[in-house]
Amino acid sequence: MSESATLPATRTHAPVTPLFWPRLLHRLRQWAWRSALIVGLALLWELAPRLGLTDPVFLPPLTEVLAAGWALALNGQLWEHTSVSLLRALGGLVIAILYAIPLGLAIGWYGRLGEFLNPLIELLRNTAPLALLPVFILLLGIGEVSKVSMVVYSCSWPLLLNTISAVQQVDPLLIKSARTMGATPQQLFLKVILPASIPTIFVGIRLASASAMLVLIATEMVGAKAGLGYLIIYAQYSFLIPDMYFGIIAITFIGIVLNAILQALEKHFTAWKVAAT
Amino acid sequence: MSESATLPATRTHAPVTPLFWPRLLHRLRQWAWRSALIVGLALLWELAPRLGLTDPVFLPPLTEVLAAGWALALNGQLWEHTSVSLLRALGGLVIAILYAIPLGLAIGWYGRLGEFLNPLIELLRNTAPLALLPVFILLLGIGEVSKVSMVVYSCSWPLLLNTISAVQQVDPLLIKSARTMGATPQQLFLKVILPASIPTIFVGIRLASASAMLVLIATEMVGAKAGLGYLIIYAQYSFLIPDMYFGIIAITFIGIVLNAILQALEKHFTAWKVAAT
Amino acid sequence: PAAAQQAPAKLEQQEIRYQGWAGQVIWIELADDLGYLAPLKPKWVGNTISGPQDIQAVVTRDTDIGGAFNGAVVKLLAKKAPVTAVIGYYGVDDHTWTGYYVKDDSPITAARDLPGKKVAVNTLGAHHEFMVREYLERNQISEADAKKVSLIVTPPVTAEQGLRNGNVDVAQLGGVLRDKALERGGIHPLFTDRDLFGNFTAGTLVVRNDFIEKNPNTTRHLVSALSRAIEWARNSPPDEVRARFTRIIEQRKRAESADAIPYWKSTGVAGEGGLISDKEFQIWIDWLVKDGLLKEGQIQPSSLYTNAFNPYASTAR
Amino acid sequence: MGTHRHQATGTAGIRFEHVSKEFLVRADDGGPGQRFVAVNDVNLDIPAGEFLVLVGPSGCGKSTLLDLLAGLAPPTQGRVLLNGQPISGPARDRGVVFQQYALFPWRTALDNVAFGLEVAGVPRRERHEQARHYLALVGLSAFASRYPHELSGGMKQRVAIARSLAYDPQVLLMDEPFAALDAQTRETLQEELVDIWRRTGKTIIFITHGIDEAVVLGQRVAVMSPRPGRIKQIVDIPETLRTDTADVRSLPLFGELRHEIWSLLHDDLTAARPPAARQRLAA
Amino acid sequence: MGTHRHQATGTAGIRFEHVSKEFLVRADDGGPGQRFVAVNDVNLDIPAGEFLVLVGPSGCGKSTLLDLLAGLAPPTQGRVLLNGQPISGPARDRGVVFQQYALFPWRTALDNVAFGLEVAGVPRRERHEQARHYLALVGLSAFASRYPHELSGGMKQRVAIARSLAYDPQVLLMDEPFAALDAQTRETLQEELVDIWRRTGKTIIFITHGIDEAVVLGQRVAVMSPRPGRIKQIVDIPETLRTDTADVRSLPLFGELRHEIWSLLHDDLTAARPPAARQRLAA
Ligand SMILES: Nc1ncnc2c1ncn2[C@@H]1O[C@H](COP(=O)(O)OP(=O)(O)OP(=O)(O)O)[C@@H](O)[C@H]1O
Ligand SMILES: Nc1ncnc2c1ncn2[C@@H]1O[C@H](COP(=O)(O)OP(=O)(O)OP(=O)(O)O)[C@@H](O)[C@H]1O
Ligand SMILES: O=C([O-])O
Ligand SMILES: [Mg+2]
Ligand SMILES: [Mg+2]
Repeated sequence: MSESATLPATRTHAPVTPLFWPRLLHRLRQWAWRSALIVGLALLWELAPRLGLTDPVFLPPLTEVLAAGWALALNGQLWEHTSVSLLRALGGLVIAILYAIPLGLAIGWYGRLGEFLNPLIELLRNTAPLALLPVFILLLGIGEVSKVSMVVYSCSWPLLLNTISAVQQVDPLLIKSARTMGATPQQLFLKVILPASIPTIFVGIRLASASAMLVLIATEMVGAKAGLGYLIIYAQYSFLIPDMYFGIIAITFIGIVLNAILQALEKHFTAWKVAAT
Repeated sequence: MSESATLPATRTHAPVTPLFWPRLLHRLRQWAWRSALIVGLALLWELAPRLGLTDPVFLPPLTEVLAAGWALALNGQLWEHTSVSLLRALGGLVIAILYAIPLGLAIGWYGRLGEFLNPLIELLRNTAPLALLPVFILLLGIGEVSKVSMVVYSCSWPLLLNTISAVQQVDPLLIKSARTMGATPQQLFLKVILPASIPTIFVGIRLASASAMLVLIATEMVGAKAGLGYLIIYAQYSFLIPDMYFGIIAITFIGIVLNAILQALEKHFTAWKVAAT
Repeated sequence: PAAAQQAPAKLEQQEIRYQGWAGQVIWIELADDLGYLAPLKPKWVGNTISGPQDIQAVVTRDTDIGGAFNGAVVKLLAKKAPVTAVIGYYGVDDHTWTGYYVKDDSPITAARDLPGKKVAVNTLGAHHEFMVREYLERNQISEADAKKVSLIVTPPVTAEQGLRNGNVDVAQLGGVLRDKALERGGIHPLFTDRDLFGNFTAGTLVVRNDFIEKNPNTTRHLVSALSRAIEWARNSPPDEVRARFTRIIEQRKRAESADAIPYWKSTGVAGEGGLISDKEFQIWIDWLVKDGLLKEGQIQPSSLYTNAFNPYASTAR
Repeated sequence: MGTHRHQATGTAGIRFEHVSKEFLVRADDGGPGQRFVAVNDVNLDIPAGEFLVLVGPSGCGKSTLLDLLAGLAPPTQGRVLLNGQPISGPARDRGVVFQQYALFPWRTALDNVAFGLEVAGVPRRERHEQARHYLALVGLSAFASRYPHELSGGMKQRVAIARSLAYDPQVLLMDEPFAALDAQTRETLQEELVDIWRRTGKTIIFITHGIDEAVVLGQRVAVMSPRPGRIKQIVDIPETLRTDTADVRSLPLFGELRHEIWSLLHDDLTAARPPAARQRLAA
Repeated sequence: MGTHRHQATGTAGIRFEHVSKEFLVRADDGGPGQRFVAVNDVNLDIPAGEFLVLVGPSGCGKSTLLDLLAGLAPPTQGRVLLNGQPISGPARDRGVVFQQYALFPWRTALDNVAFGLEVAGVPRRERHEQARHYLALVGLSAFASRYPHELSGGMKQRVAIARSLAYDPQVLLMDEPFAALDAQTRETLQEELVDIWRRTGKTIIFITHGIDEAVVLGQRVAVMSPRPGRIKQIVDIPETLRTDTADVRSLPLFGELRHEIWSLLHDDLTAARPPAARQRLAA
């Protein structure tokens, strides 16, 4: 076949001129717009107790909370609690991702497997992890195993549900197309169903990461010697209210950072959706 | 324009013959297949303590748990706890659905609104509701308001995230198409974005319903007069182990029924996806 | 006593809001049942599972009276929360106490064996934490070694199980949980809170300062009714008290069971009519000073409580 | 300039003024974004009520022009005017048949066709009646209650055509609307379309790859050339060709026009082709 | 039966034996499901290496037949055999160009074309080289790194064609592959396709609505009729028509065959049409 017989190619490109100052201004305005609500919330938190709108004993001003956090950071407690919690939450999340996404893909794909497993999944999913906490402790003890298991348990449901739904929504024509090109079931998963499902699966991962932090607090309220959940409950019962709030802030902060990482990953995997910038 | 100028119509239909016995058999086999795991789990629960594999004091056999449940049902407590919890969970869930789905649609649709609200949403979403429990009680008291608010709070995130993601995944061509036919923004929501988003939104609703039951337990630990969470925690502190397990079963049962209703609704709304049966 | 029988002055308020405990009868409920509280009406707003939460609810005006372990009360008052303790409500006596149990085959036989071990307690920052620390201190365990004892919060149902299958080395057990565990045998107490302090009042009920200011007569009437109820329970045969508790629980229709009542033995309150003494607070103040949470002399016990509303204050001693 | 059979009031005139459209695309090597010029400096006047056909090689910017006209994308440079007003967005005065149909998968054929009437608030009975009429027009009466995934490719395209006709927009923008139809169905629908145009005086912009179709339908045929997309030439189709009731395709004038357009398109491609390929095609 | 220019070893013969395909559809009134017969009792032998064209009115079951052949759906009755073996599912011996392209939106044009090679384990360099070759063949070298949503309709279709060619299946199933292309591009690709067919001896089943295209490409043209879909007649295209290097379209034989197929299709529709419509068409 001669290359010469091919159709002509089109090319009409012009480089994009950078516009530095207007862009910077635009960025700044955008940033202000985005952080408006957070700044507002922070101000409200600072002022409400100072103006006597709320009880300053149980809702101290934000600066007091941050000062308490600073003290915790200096004496090393903050790092201790944070690292312990992070390890448990991330460990559980990663385990959940590693088993729940492949399982969800399989369930979404093999109807009969879904029929078989769904009743159990619905049973477990609707059993609130908090109610199960004593059961987990009874069966798995008070150590790390039961804590990480709880995290895995509660991360599983958003991952499973979103993955199953994502698979079921993949355009059947794309699957047909891949099958006619000889894709093995495994390749079909990796090269078609997975990329097509990524946006919905990522929603599942982001929900799971929040779930991980949620049950972590619950599990660290019992049977823990350290961790941010332990810090919160200990501070609460000892009326170290600023410490309690700082624990909450720390957990939120971890959650937000995790979420940002996940969103960056998602953006990376779905780069094809947006035009080059 | 004369109707006579139209193209010919095609019609080749044959009624479907019902095959009663084979169908019944098929149904039965399907049912057996589906319930296999649940039955297995129930048997394990019954036998493990009876055979001494676990301590029957702390994990009593299923039949004992059910007997305790029967006693609760007879003395009217079961109904009281269940109705109170159901009201709180459903109330919170419905409120969350009513505000979070429209908000999610709006955020998914209006990029700038999303930019404005996302930081706050991520902040709140990653603040574990359990850690916030004392704050809610502080700000809203220990009555129904704080309980239902907690449910609304924790239902919001799966609803919002799934709705936003669903909207962003709607085929832009369908939106273009509706706009050229003069659909107002409101009609675009109701007639295009909503139906196209339904499968993913329903995943959000189903996750939210499980979340509702989860935090309910936590909120009913404090300042509650009744409710299944109250029953569980109270049974735990009073060493009424079978009652505790029955409370867990009751919550799970409610969750499963809710989920089944939601799935039926989803099926109804996405009937177009499957061929008639 | 005569003081308790006085016709009440005009009450500024008709209703007292409080949180109850599931499956238990607390003093305000007994006082109401005995008719001491009338014409005041108790208003049950729900149940709680923790003392600190109960007194927090008082500060945040969700309730009018609530109680906690005195150590927690001291911590709260150190934050300048505007409440005052008015009456003692629970504690340790010959029949009511908490043990710190080990398995019969446990290698732990004394305080020196504890560092590096795990002790199960039902809540942090409260009664049991202080008991364990006091025990270690009294047995000359260094502060560094004492820090190596881990306190693990365990749901009550799992404490015994945790002890038996080795998840924890020591478990705090009291009341129904202790009695049920002892029925199964194989465990014995390493020490008890009664070994440490003898009979003492461990927790007090608090009310808001502005409540007292606005409702002095109501406060007096309330505290008086409570103190009389405590005295009734102390002086009546336990069987009669248990029968009354059971009847109250059955009649109030709160979706709970009276199963734990047979395990009730005594009030645990040391002072007559719930009178509070300086030393019951001083011991916790000392601990908080040692922890650096309070400065030496920052708080005097007498500024934390008052016996002024307790009719037994005049007859006591 | 084409003559006008029908100058209905309320019909809409269109004007492209120095219109360009660029897209930001990735560089081939994955480098930073570059501007890709899809349509360059297009100037075009389409009087109200005209039937204009747009032809041009694949990728020359026909659909892009239609998008601009529909108001679905703004031009990078220049203006698109409708009745003298710049187009600011889509509106129901301009109906579009998309190259990829764009049917709503959750609506039956009937409800797809009724969509435009539904959003205009036409009562249920009435809009269903209307929709049924247009479904019959495209030969799909028996498939009213089918969902799009239960229809064949050509059937979907016909539903899309019926949908654009049903709500009666003043301007019809049709992107290869008959591409998936067999010759017979295509001819019938061509007749129907011309009939509707005659009766209603709509302005129609019609994209096709069929040169015959272009000559049969259009008052004028705009031939586009690629790299970057521009209007190369506009071919007037004399009125005489269409008032004639006989088979137009056999007339010599038809053949001439057909050849003219073919050459314009052909020219363009062979010019850009490497010499060897040109030789081969010439052989 | 068509003659065979090329009887390559390893090419595949196909046989439809009393094949029917029914779908369960909702009744028009929303009532219980009914069986809709899309294809009825089709019998057809396609020798290995043949170029068979399938024509027929919209909705007559062409795509359905292709689906059965691809193994994407089982027949309701009858059997479809490939080399004497019943088809049990899709496999890489049969490549499909779908009517709706079915490109992977998350892959660039190049990676779409390379997909078939990738799943076969061809190393990256090699498969990209191959893919580039086929992209060039369809005139899209400059668009290798574009994603499908950045391509025009005709470009997408060309990517789909390149993709099906790139991994070199023995049987090519093409569903209106050139429908979205301009005449010029279409002709070039027709030539390329015939060239490939000649060199490789593939069996090709080609659906089109273009009667000219059918005659130019096919060894045989199977004409289908609807309600329910069956093979109405098979028209042999003599070898002489294609060995000729001159412009076949001007030969009288071409015109005759063209007319024969046209009549077969026309017949069918007019027969089913209400009398008034038939009259009108005849006018
Ligand atoms: N979103 C986009 N991003 C980048 N390039 C685009 C985009 N949309 C279209 N293009 C490019 O613009 C050019 C014109 O595309 P357009 O769809 O208008 O072509 P067309 O004339 O309709 O072709 P066809 O006949 O194949 O449908 C093409 O080169 C295409 O690749
Ligand atoms: N999934 C399905 N459910 C119900 N009916 C279907 C389904 N798929 C196809 N059909 C019907 O089967 C018939 C044949 O469809 P098919 O797609 O094979 O037609 P076709 O010959 O390819 O038409 P076109 O030329 O328009 O593409 C049509 O009437 C169509 O409505
Ligand atoms: O709950 C207690 O404070 O003991
Ligand atoms: Mg186009
Ligand atoms: Mg088809």
